[in-house]
Amino acid sequence: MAGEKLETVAVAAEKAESPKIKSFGDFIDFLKKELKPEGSIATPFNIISLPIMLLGYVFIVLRLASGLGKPITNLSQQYPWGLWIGFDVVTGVAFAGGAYVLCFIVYILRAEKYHPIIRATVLNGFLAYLFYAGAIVLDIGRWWNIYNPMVGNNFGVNAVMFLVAWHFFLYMLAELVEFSPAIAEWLGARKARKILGAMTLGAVIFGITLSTLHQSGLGALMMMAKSKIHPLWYTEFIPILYFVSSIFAGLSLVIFEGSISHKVFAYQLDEHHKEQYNDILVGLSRICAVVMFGYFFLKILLVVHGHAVKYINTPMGYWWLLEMIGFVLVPCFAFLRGAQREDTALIKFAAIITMIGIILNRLNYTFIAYNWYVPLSEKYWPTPIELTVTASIILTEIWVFRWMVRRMPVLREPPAWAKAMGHD
Amino acid sequence: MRRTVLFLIIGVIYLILIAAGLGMVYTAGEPVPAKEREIAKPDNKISIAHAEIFGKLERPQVIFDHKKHEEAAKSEGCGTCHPVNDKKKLLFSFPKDVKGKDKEAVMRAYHDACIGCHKQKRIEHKKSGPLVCGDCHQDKYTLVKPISYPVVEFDFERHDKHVKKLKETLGKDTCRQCHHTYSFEEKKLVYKEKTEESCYYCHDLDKKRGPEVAAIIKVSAEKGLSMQNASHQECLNCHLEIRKKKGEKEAGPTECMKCHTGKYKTTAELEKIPRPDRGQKEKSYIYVENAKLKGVSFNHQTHQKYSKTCMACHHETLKACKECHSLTGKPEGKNVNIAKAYHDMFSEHSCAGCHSKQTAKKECAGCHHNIVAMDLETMSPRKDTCALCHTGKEPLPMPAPLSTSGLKQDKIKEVTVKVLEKEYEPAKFPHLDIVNKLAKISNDSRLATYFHRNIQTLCEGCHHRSPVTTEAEKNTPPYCRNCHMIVYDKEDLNAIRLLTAYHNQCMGCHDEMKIKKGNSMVFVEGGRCAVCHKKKKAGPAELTTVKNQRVYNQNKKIILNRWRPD
Amino acid sequence: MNELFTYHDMFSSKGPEYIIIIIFLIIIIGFWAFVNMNAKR
Amino acid sequence: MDRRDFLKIMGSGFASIAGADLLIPKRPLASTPGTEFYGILVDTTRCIGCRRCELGCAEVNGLPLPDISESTNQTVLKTPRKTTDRQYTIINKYETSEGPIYVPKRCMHCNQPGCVAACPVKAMRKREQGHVTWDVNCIGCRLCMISCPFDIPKHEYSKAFPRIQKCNLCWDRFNQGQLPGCVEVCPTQALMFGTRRQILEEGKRRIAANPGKYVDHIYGEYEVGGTSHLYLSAVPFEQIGFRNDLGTVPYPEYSTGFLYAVPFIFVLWPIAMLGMNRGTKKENGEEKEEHHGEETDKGKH
Repeated sequence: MAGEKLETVAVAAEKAESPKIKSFGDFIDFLKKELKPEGSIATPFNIISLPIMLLGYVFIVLRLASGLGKPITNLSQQYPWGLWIGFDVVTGVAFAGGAYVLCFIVYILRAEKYHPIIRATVLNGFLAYLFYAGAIVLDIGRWWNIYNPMVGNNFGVNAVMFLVAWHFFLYMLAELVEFSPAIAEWLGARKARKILGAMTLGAVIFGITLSTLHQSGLGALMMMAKSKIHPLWYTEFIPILYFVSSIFAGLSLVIFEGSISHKVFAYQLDEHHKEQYNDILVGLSRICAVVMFGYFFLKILLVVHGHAVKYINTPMGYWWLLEMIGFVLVPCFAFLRGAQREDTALIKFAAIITMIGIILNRLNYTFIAYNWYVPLSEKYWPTPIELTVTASIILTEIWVFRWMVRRMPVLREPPAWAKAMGHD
Repeated sequence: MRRTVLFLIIGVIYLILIAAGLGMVYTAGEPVPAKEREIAKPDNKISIAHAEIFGKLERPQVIFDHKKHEEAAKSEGCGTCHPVNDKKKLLFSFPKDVKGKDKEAVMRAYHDACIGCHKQKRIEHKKSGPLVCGDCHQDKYTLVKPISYPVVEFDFERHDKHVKKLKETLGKDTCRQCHHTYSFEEKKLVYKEKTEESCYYCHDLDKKRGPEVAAIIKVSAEKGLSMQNASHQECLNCHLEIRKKKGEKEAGPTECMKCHTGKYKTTAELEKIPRPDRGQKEKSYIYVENAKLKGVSFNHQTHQKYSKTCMACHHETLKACKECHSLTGKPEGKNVNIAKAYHDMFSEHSCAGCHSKQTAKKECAGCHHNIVAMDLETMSPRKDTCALCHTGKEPLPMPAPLSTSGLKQDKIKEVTVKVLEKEYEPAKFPHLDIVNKLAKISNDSRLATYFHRNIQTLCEGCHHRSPVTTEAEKNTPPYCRNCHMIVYDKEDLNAIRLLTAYHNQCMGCHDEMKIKKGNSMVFVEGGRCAVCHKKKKAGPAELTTVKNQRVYNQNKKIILNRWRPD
Repeated sequence: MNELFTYHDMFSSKGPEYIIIIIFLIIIIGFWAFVNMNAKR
Repeated sequence: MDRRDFLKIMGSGFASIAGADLLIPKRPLASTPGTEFYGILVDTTRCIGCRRCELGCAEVNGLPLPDISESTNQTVLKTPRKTTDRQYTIINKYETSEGPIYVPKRCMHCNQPGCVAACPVKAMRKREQGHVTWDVNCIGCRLCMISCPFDIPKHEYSKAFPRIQKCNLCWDRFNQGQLPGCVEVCPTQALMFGTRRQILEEGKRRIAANPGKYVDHIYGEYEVGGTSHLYLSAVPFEQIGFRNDLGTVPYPEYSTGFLYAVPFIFVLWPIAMLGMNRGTKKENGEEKEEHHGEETDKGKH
């Protein structure tokens, strides 16, 4: 991103003065202007990401044309769910959990300390949902029926999947509302900004409730795979585990994402924000540590409760221990240590480990510890195509994220007129 | 800078862990074969494991070559290893003195005995055995099943041999050589003539017996005379003595494999051998005081030919049944009344039990597998069947063998079944041949000849649920069609269709009689179906009764391909 | 099927669970102190 | 769909999200008056492994016809197979202590199917007569495959417009008053079609009538809360490829815990959070104000 580096705070300030849009025509012109890329296109990031994305889109078209089977994916009758659900959807949603946690902290508990990063997080969460919902469209076999749970003529009202679908949908709306003030400021629509700002709290509360339910709902999807998931992972309390883990999963993604975007978009940040930021990291890592500590004991408790201790001394048992110690206990204390000596590097490292741990945990439920008893020949592992598509989805999200951050007051201070209105 | 390196290193370690873990997990589903090998030929080796004491062994079991040691210690004699009891008789246990039954003691005893001797030999500069653990506890034996020798069957033939041989030297006190019983008065073994019994009665320690015998068993248990010890003592000591007196070839075997051959004589082979005579009657008229039914005349001689031991029927002692079983049951007979004693379906010792076992033989099972046997519980049993045994007169009349001459030969020569005409050529069923075959089988066996009184009895095998009498009257048993419909009965979906009736009846019989041809389970060349009905050359209008023209059309090619004659 | 005809103590794991909870509660005290401890200043 | 019932549906939809319906999750009725579950009693001791049921099934369902000539049977039956998206029923051969045993396998048609409870659009349905059927409004999420303890629903991965394929106990033939294809063609009546009540009775009768012939257990009588397919066997069922660790709890039960919690959370969370929000609010908003003030100053220079 050498390009942006040249830009100065002055530019940012100039952007902060929002455009005057009188008519629809103006809006179109404005949009045209905004859609033009800023800075040079030939940044290393673009050069790497662009081909991957394009390749990914090609594969997506292929998949829609020729169906899910080999060679597109390795899905089989044994393993109905693979990387696209296991990583894109289930894991992605867990990572998006940061949004509702921070909203709770900021809007409900009024911890103003975390206010500066709230917009970035909400935007991130929103995009995550947008694109991971998109991933569902890719993964479900009969994607042209995707709207059925919404407007179909028969609702599976007592199906977990039905709840999850609706919650995804509604939560996206909620987050859009939460984020909408930024858009309004971008468009300089003052009236709209006022109304939307007023709606924030309602949206937040609705959103948190929904998140609670569908974060755990994703876990509840696996409840009826009792005979297939290894007893070390299957308990009647999978939903609770999913919910709890989504908290620190989300936060560690916030830490990770934040630390990157604070480098990339440094020019948008004023000093006040910058000095605040370390403090924020420390606070977040403390939260992570505490939650992970609880999560760890919860896991052990449930294994004992499920009479699964006897499996510890088996290959699956070792795998479980690696997940529990290597990816929960170790980062937990890494977070603590980092928090105590305000060592952001350590915190970021811990965040990364935690994220990997979450990925493993979710994949365990979808295909690693699922049907663990089948011989190697029938096992599932993602094809290069699946990986590419996943990568391109993530990259696309990053591109959109970048585009919006550059133009809208996400990291940067909102324009003065907007501040005067208060609300958020 | 250094920290980033550190982080990198940790990261790499994590990657390795994940990779290794995934490898482990992905192969977790693979089945793990851990099977015990079995040593095909024990040849005189003994495996020392003592699972009953040690349970799971720390070191591999010891496989002990008895022959080798025997030869090594020829000069010293068996006494070197085996203890001797007060009567100067060798006890074939090892080692000599075992203090206690706990792991420590037993292990110590073995180690002392074996290694001690081996050391001794070393000192005497003689050829000697190993002293180091690994040489006896060889690792290659860890997954080897402990060697076990097949039980020796001292059948009537061997018994006969022994009697003949010993008669030459001992004359009239031959039997007392081995046979004995324990008298509580004299507190020692005594011998009474004509009361010889099998060793098992008193020395089979894990059998539960009546009060009388149980007392004796208790004694032999105290003396540690299990069947194994007792027989080894009796046989081997005797054999060794004779070997001393008369030399090798006169004497009986002392090698494990010589007796423990694992080869057993069948009743057929033993039929010619005369049964040991202790004054049992040839024929006996079994008659119980004021019993409801008439007496049964029982031919003991013929029956004892069909069992390898006396114990087969005389399960407790060699006494008559009514000694222990009375009309109302006696304590010494565990209060089993005599009716049950004779008619218990599930006992090997009762008449009914043994007879119903016979009907399970493959020759008989064909018909009998779906004829429910009659026993005491049967409500309103068929009088004529009871009367077959309960004749109430002696001598026992043996009926004439069955013959099919009485039947309308031409009428029942062959039956043509056309149920599957659509698909197959009609099946030709050689009815008469089958009847003849059955008659032959019946005539070959005494039991069958006695119970199948007339040829119509055989018809019941297939034309079930139609009593003999009706068939006897007019010589036309019902057709299958009379009861079994061609179509499904919508009212009673469990009703057997004609198709099923044929298949189950024919194949059921073939299965039970272990006839390879027309067996339902075993594949045969050219297909099981073709055994009875040849495939039609032309393709059928429709394969099954299913009406599905669309599918048929779309699959016509496949079908025709499949139905092209091969 | 045999759980229909045989008894097995479904609460057999309760004891260990309580022990774990107690351990947790004890550790959490120290942990909390650790959380609030601050290396700098 | 006119406007009114559209509203009705949306209403029910939203209500369900709000959890109104979830207080008592609807499950397939065990038996409404007049209708009873139908099923098939499979007597594995009668099956001779001729694979005619596979052929009959293929014919009535328009699937590619299998080659059931003896020579192929010998090779095909060597290794146990699973049902596929092209074969709703298959026969497996198991070498057991009682000699070879042939076992027809197909959808068990659970009394309370996991696949039905899992389906977000009611594409999987448990008919009142016991048939578990699939419908085209399916979205292909494949949760039914995950939720099925017997791995029965199969997804057509090879197709661009896939369907979920499984035995539906010949639902359409049933409505025409015909027997399922497999039952109709079975030459030894190893399959008996009837109401679950009848076939259960018959199974018990056979066990009682032939002492020692069967193991005294009807597979499917209690497994996963009872199934409409019942199996009789001469050997313990784990020897002929059945799982004996499935338990007797109907599979939908496993998700009820979560579903029950939903409405409560929907009621309690917002209330609690509103309370917190109001409670933590500073009565005099001055602090906030000046905070803003200084920020705006920053914005200026």
